[in-house]
Amino acid sequence: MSEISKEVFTVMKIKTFKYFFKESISNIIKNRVMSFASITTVAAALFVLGIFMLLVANVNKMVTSVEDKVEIKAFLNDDVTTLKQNEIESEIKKIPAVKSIVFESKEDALEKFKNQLGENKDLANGLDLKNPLPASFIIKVDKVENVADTSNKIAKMEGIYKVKDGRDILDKVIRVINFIKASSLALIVILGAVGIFLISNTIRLTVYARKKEIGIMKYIGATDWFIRWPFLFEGMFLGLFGAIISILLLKFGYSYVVKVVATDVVIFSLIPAEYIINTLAWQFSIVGIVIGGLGSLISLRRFLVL
Amino acid sequence: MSEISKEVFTVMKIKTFKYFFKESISNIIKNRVMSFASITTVAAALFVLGIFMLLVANVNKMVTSVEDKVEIKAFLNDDVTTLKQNEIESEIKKIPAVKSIVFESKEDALEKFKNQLGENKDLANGLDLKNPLPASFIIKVDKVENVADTSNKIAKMEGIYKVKDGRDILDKVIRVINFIKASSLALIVILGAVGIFLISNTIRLTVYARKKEIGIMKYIGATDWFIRWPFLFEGMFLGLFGAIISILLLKFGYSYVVKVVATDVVIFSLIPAEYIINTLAWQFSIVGIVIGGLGSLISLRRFLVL
Amino acid sequence: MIKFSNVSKVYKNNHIALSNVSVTINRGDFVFLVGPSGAGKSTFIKLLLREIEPTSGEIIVNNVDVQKLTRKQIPMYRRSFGIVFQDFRLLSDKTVYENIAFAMQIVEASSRDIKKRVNQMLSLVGLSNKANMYPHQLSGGEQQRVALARALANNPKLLICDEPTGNLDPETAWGIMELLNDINLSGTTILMATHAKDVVDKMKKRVIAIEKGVIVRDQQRGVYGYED
Amino acid sequence: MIKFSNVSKVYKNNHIALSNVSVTINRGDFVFLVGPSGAGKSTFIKLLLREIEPTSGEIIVNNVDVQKLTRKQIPMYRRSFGIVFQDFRLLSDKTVYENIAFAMQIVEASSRDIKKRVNQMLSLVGLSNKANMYPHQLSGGEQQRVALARALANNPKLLICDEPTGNLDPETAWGIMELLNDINLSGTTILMATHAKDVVDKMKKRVIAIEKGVIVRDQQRGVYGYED
Ligand SMILES: Nc1ncnc2c1ncn2[C@@H]1O[C@H](COP(=O)(O)OP(=O)(O)OP(=O)(O)O)[C@@H](O)[C@H]1O
Ligand SMILES: Nc1ncnc2c1ncn2[C@@H]1O[C@H](COP(=O)(O)OP(=O)(O)OP(=O)(O)O)[C@@H](O)[C@H]1O
Ligand SMILES: [Mg+2]
Ligand SMILES: [Mg+2]
Repeated sequence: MSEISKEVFTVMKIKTFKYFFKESISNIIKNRVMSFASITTVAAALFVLGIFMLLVANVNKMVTSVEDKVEIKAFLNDDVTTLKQNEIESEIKKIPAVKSIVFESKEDALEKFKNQLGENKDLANGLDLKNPLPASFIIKVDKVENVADTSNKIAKMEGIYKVKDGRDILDKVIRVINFIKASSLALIVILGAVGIFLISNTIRLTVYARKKEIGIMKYIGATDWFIRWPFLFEGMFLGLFGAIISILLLKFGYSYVVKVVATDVVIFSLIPAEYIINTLAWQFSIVGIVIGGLGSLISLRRFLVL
Repeated sequence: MSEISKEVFTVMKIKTFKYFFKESISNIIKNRVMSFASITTVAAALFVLGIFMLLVANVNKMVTSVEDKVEIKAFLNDDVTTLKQNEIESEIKKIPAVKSIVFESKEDALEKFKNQLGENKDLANGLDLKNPLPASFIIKVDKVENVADTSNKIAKMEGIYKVKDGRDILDKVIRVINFIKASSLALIVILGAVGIFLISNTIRLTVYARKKEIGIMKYIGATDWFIRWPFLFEGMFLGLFGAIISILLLKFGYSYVVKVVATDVVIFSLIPAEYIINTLAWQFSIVGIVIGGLGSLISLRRFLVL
Repeated sequence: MIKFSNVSKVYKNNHIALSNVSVTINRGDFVFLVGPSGAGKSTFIKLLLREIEPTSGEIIVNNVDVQKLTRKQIPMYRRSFGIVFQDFRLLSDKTVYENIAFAMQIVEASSRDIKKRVNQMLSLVGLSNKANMYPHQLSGGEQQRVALARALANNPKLLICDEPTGNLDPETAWGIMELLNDINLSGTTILMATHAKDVVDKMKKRVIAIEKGVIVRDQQRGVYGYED
Repeated sequence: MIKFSNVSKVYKNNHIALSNVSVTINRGDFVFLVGPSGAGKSTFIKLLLREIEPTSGEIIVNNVDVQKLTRKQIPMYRRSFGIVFQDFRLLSDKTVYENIAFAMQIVEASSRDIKKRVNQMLSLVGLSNKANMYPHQLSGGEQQRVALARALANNPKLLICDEPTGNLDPETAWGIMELLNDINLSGTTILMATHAKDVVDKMKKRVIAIEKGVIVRDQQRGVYGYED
């Protein structure tokens, strides 16, 4: 790098730099067919990648909301006093993994039970007099992985009658969640790789089609960097234009989907369009510019070794 | 078409056909860089499309299994005789949308209720003597859309005390299911279109790079079809090779995922690898051949108008 | 055989390459087309091939109005003559042998004929030992001779050559000219754009001189005549 | 200035294009390189440019061993002379003006110098009115003159021309030769591969004749000498 930059920056004048810039723009225009192919390839690849990323982001959001619902229920002995109850509560709060704790009195529990019975509510009428349901703490934990540990600790506390943490289904849930997360990541990586591959394929072809011109330049004494710069800029522009197109498509497409979901499906709430698109806009522009530029340079290499 | 085929088939000899065939293979080999780019582009595009199709197929399978769980519960009056009960059952069976019907006696219902109570089972002990729970029919319907209609019909029948069809959440479920199905379809269509576009982009570039050669052939008197055939075959081969690669990648990739899911995640059962891959193999080969061939022909068009 | 009537060609940039050219070339003629650089010789030939179309005027070849050819008829028309292009136009991804064979494949000649004829052509232009080379592996003059061999492969009744000896040494050029003379004597009409003063002067054939798009001289048994 | 010592070039297909060539060309010389088609003239020139590398032997130019140049030094080396290629090698997506300007842009000449010099070159080869044309819009001879103008743009101390008049009519060719002669007299060394017998015979310069890769004659004030 140091060697390269020395060569480049000591030799290059601003005038020449301007020339490279103009040259790259003029090449894009003159090679319309190929420029169009490259730009649309970048746009298409990033568009698909973007769809996937939005999909994955939303799935992850839902998964997180499922994770959020996992809770530990710690039932209290009927003889626990209010004082003792506060003691237990502060003891539970001391456990680092605990995120929130809510008290549910015996009355709350009965009410809940009645609601669960729904239309058969009347069945519980007799219970009002001598409420057999225990009071409890409902505890949320930061990560599903910490549930087992936390509930074990709570179970050992004095005054706790029993702990329910749905550990049997929890294991399955954790596995499913981890699977979904891992496969999302794998898909993004695969798609990203495929996208980069497709883009550099196209850029390679556009460079390849000009191998004769590149040879001529070399033969009349152009340095490698003199030939490279316009191609570098060209690749960066192509990548940037493609990225911009993909971002616009994603923006309008996703905003539309968000609207449809909000009015017709209601149940999910999707991540808002603005937030994601703004993040993607930067990422994609940078990805486009970098892949375009690098793609050009790498494709050039084989033609410069002459 | 008739005009074309006349021109083609009256003029072309088998020898010439063989020549086209050999010519296309030799072009693929001679233009290695471009052939590689095209084949891998086809492979990459179909690979991503395939991932999506497998994903969608599995999601649809899960959605269908959710749909399968939707049921109507029709409670019977306590005074319904066994005879009357059989009458009602056969009447319900007559409704075309009904897929299955299961009877749940008063005793079954109590047992279920106790199970629902779980650890608080003892609460229901008093009920054994005078069971207040009604007998019911549990009915499954062919399509979620038919639930409302069917439950209305059943509600009107004599001896039916009440019908529960979870219509309130059903509406939401139907909306979510329809949304998932529609967006899967939209994604497949978008991805398919993007894939075709990318492939034809690359093929266009490989043709474009040979525009000079095409011109020369024209100037020394080659007919359009004489020029087209090798390109057509070439495009078809490139498409086919790409499709084969994508199928192999999908086959190994998906088999691996199925294995991982079967051993680690357990809860889902994925569609078996063989079944899908066998279907995809045909579809993708045909798609590859058709897009490759058509892509070549369409790209050629502009260079033949001379 | 060839008849230009008041043919003009104005290129898109308004350059008048040919203006009001009328000329007739008869079956069996051997015609030199001479004139300074940029006079319009190649334009004349491109019009004949229908590589480009005239701005006005009529071109009749073998009683056919070239402008009235349909897209489908053009290949047949082009096959009716052999052409040596000024820039050779060899197929770069085919060998010398394949380049010549290609001209015969498009008319669906039999494999045996192709093999025999291509080898014959190669020895005629002295390139038998270069049969399996690609164009970029040949010297300038060798490429030019391949272009000539291809033009002759189908035994055309009309041979059009645009500067076919520009890259050849005088000796080789003379060999080629003798070959063309023989072909002409056996009945083939030849139209040849050239700058080779020696050749034109010695051959004593018909000379059509163009200058700035206008025919300034048309002489039987003429000479090059541009010496200053 | 240029010194070939026992240079041989065998191409990949075992064709011996040059065999044991030793020759010295001095500063200020005007040398014609002649020989039949395929003799090895262009190979000689390509070796000089380091477009290809010799199989054996040593090439010294301006006291530099051409084979020992690093990848980075090659562009500088190539800029030290002007070259007219046999196949022109114009940049097809640049206009005539831009093609000539390009040769100056790579040496980072100032815009003013470029503008002045390019226009001067264009009028020198008689193509001022074609400045904005693309190569495919030019006649063969016009393209050849653009190639020459480009080679001269940087006022090279050594000018190498491979068949620079093959597509030019005798009159234009003479104009070019006079131009080259003037340039030579002002101190530029000129090496020119050519088939133009007239020109060689009249100019009475040094003639190096190659045949089948071997130098068969090296004559001060020589003639073409291949007439049969
Ligand atoms: N496509 C084109 N667009 C614009 N001008 C053109 C085009 N083709 C040729 N010309 C111009 O038309 C004129 C005649 O060109 P033509 O190729 O016929 O010349 P020529 O007689 O063959 O010359 P040469 O001997 O140099 O080959 C030239 O001045 C050329 O610049
Ligand atoms: N890349 C190559 N591979 C194999 N053989 C080659 C290659 N380049 C040139 N040759 C052969 O080397 C010989 C010399 O070629 P060269 O181009 O030097 O000839 P030349 O003297 O310039 O001829 P001309 O006057 O026709 O241009 C020719 O027979 C040619 O076929
Ligand atoms: Mg011409
Ligand atoms: Mg040569």
